[in-house]
Amino acid sequence: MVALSSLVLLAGCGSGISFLDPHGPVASTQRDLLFEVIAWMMIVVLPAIVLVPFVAWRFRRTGNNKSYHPNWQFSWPLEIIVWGVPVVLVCILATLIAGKARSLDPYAAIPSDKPPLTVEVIGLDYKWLFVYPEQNIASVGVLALPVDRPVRFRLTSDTVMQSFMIPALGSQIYAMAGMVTELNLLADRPAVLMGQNTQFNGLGFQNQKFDTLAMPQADFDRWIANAKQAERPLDQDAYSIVSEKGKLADLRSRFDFDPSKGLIFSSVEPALFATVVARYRPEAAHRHESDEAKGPAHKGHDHANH
Amino acid sequence: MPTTEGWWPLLFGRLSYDALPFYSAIATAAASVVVLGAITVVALITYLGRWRWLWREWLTSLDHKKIGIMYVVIAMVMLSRAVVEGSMMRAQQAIALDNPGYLEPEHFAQLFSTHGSIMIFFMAMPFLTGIINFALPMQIGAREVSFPLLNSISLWLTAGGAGLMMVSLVIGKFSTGGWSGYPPYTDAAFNPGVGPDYWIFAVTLSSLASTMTGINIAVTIYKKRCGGMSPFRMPLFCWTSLCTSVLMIFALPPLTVATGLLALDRYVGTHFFTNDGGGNMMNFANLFWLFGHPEVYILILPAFGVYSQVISNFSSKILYGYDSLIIATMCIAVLSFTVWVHHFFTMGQSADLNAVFGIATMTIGIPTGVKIFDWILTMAWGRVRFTVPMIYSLAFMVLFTVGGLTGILLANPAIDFQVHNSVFLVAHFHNMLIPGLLYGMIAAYTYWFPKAFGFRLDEWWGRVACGCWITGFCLAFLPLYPLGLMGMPRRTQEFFEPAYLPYTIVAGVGALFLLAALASLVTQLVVSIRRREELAVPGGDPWNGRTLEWAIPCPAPEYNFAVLPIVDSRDAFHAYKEKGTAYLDHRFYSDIEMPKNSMTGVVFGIALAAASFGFVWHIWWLAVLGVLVAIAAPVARSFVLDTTRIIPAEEVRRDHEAWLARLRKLPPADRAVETTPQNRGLAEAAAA
Amino acid sequence: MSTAARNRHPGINLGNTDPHTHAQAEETLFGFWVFLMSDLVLFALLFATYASMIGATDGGPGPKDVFELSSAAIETGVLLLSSLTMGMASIAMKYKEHPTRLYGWLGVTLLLGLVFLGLEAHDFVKMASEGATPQRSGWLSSFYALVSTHGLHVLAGCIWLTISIIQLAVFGLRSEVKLRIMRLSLFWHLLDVVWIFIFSVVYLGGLA
Amino acid sequence: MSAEVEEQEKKRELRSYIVGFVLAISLTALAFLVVAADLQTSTAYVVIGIAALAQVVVHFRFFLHISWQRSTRDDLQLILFTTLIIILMAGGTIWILNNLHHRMM
Repeated sequence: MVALSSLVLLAGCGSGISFLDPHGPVASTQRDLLFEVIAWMMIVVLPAIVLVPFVAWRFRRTGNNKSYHPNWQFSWPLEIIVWGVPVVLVCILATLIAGKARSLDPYAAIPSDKPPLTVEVIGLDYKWLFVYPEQNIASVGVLALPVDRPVRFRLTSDTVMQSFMIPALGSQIYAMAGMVTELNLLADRPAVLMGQNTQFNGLGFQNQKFDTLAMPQADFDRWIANAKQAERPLDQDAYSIVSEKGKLADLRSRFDFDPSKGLIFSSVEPALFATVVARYRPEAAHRHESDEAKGPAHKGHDHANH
Repeated sequence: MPTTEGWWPLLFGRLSYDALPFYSAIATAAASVVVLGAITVVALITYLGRWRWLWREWLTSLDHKKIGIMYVVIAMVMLSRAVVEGSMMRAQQAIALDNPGYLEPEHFAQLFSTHGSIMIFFMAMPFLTGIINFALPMQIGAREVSFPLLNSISLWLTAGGAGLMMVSLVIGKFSTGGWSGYPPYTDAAFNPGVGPDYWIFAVTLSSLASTMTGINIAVTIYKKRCGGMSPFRMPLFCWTSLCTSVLMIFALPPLTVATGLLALDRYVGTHFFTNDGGGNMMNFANLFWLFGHPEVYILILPAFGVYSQVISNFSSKILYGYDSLIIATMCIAVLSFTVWVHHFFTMGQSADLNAVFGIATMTIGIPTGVKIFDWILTMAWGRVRFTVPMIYSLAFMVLFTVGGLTGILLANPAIDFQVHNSVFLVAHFHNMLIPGLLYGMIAAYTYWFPKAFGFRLDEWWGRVACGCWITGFCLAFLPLYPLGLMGMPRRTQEFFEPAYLPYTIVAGVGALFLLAALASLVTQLVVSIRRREELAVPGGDPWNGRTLEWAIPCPAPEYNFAVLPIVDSRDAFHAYKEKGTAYLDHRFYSDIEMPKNSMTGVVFGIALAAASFGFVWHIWWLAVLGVLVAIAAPVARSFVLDTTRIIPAEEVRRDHEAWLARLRKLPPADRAVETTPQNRGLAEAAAA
Repeated sequence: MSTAARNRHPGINLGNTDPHTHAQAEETLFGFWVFLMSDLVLFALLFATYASMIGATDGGPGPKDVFELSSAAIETGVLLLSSLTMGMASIAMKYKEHPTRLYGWLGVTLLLGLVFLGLEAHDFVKMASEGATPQRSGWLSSFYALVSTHGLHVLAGCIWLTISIIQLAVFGLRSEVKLRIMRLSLFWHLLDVVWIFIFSVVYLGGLA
Repeated sequence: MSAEVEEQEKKRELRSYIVGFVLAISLTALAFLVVAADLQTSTAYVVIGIAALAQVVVHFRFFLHISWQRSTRDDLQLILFTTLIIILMAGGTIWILNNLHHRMM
């Protein structure tokens, strides 16, 4: 209880690491949902927590109580309350789940008048590689996003299963080799946000973090322009170096960069993401090409309706 | 070292000097403790000249009570190891802000894998199996379980698995893939070492053992109840044991399939869960949690049964809402098969699918909530005695409610997207398993200890242990809730957010209390053994009990009941005492047929453990030999027809009448002196 | 008669011909039946795994490339026939027919079981020689896992049959031996039930 | 138990096995013939499925002697419960993995 009530205090500290201090609509809905469910649950949790010590003490053996009914074992009215209240409560909570399920589906596009920015995410051992296909740049250890514009992540892994998460923006989702998962997020104000992998994937797991830079569109455009000047193409050779097992900092021996600003590539080998997926599932290559042809915006809705 | 060519690989497979744990001082120390411990035990038994006694009275015994006690011994030993490991991890995280701490990343990863695997498969499962084995046949008025030999085989398979876990500490490294061992991380492509193999074989041995235990217990309950013991007269512990055993029967096969297919991937090169070749790792998650979720209820239901017994007993009152509790238990058992997806809401399936499983998950909250309130109503209008098992039960009810709240939060897919894989999840399942399972098992241990050994456990040290478990749990795990909400992932050896630090320090202090709790339990046992004369309860009924197991002497005779009881109500022993018919001379005694000892179980368990060791290290002759011996043992046994022995009626009469004569000289103990040496096991109600 | 009518269990009941063994059978056979149900769940999951991997051929051979309808049909016939002979053995045991009959039926069942295993082994070798090994693709892995798990069960049944025949010779028709044969026949019939799903889902489903 | 009653019971049990065998072999043959005849795939699936389920019932009824009339026994409940679990587990697995397959492969 103490722990839970201290939640409210938490919202202030550790800015940018948690959905308790949300920086986007997904995380803020999730936070509201968290508090709403906690509030509803108090209907049964509080009575239980209060009644246990109260009843035990009130009916203690050494107490001066004359009301001893050793054979009292059933009462319909009490039984109806005991079953009825949780049933009603679960019905209410079920509507909460059902109501929010589709809009909070990671695959569901976030409603906005701006077209979504696509970022392709490749999970590597102890770092994430971000490819911006429209801008034709890539980065490791840093993810720049424009504020107020939906971002559509397409994720895969070039190693074991990982879980991609930016808590302050919203949901996490697994990235697996030979498969493509999707995640839609939106940052609503500029900030530096913590991003990470939450699925243990080896001895450098704790270092698989990145800074998410949510910035105004103009700054984002400038960041892209800067990136393009890095003169460091992400070709097959560079990719094979990046995808070696190791932490981001270990790459400093191979590339010249400041780990706190991330490793930026000025151009990307065409269809790198599709190549990585197809490495594990050759037949998948065609499917994703045809998906692309259909148009990305479509996809989220399609699947939400399955 | 000739490790890759010549005769060495034929004889020793992949074993080599490198397999010894000299890579880290801490690992070396841990291995030394295991080796020294084993040597000490062997030396002690040899010194005392107790090998023959041990073999005849215990290891080969088919007595359900002794098998139950041996299970609990395994559980206690493994509990000690796993609590120490857990504390090491908490200590690591308490200092891990921008600091690699004192544990190597690999060692830390091994620790969370062994801690989880041991706690689930070699602490919780043996503990509850032991308690059920011990108490259940007596509660239903039976002399033995349906299949005593199978029972011994299950015990020795579990012991073999536990032994394999201990060996992994000394020879080679254990898996770093966590207790759930998700591929592809645990596939040969990413983890070619022996670690995942240790995990696979230890878990599979435990899985097979539990399946057989489930069959045995379910059949015992179906077919071995005494006269008049209709299903709706069984104590609630029997009902929860029945549901647990049904879950074991049906939920363990998915685990066997999952570990079996993973083993094929690793040994044969198939593509079930690999990244390439058409493998599908998502099926592993699916299979594992098909087992994993019912498993949660396998663990918790027996504890629910214990709480039902304890709360009713120490409130001196009949259980409130007996039928309601049974219905709730059955609902939980069936629903537990319909919720497994909530362990991987974040894998990418559709929102509708997640919603269905989220709602199903919350539905389990209903019967669970009902149980809590039924227990509260059991205390109401009773006379509550705050003995050690009762204090555990009270702490359980409060803390479990908090765990229930966080469980409902996790059941909501949208919230789970945030806290999945975080320490919030770690806090939640420890919240269910420590106050839920562990408190229940320790309460059961305290409650039934006199029935097993004839004397009560020391009350004061019991309270100290209880206080430490409660304080330790609250300090060590409640802080993980806010930490998880703040985005701290589980299994992290180091972190970089200063905001986490205060919480991890509190959790580290909590771990110290948990260590103290463990030490108190050991002290309690030692103190109690020293004071055994004072604490003896030869009357057999130290707690003014209500169910049949209290109607017989402490410790219980091999055949439990001199004459099989016939019951005509729930809480049968309580009814006897009310009527004054609790301790009657029987007119007729008959010969009792009991199973003879058998070494089949020992041979079977050791052979399969050896085979597993052979598989892990690619020592193929050992693997094949072990499997062959394991097949041959039961086959050979099937040629033995003389498997039972007769205890003559006259001997039964003599022992029973001697006990009754002693009993009548005992002073009846008022409940006010229940925890003092004046309690000799004859309750005032019966004496009146 | 009334207890015999009440205590019935799957398979042959000995109620009228051997009431003593019948009474013992109740508990033992119920336990074995529970085990069989647990085993069925194991098979169900192998089936589910197979079903989820039907498309996972990874560019390798598929069902139509490697399965032959005729060999599946022969295997099915052999196994079905062995179920019948096992039933005949149970009846011979129950009605205490001449011992050679019981030996005969058990022997024929064992022979049919071995023939089945031989045919299956032949199929596997042939498939493997065409490159359809368990290592080739996820689909083939799941095929071999499912079908050879069934095969291993049949093998266990054959070993059990052999031991039963030996025990009949050594001990005669004692209760213990009878109970084992009764359980064996349940085991054997249930393996046939599993095979129905294997030929329907794997072979016919793959070739249809 | 008189020899006559015993003889009757024996005949009944023999007949049960023979009937079961004939039914089973016919259902098997039907399923194989459908595939051999190269019927339309979906039709073939339906026929194979129905034949398989019917044959399972035949095996349980005639070889394992399970029937509705004696439903006081624990065995039938056990079979039905197992069926429920199998449907939940196998059905759930196929549902979930298909859904995942569609969404990410």
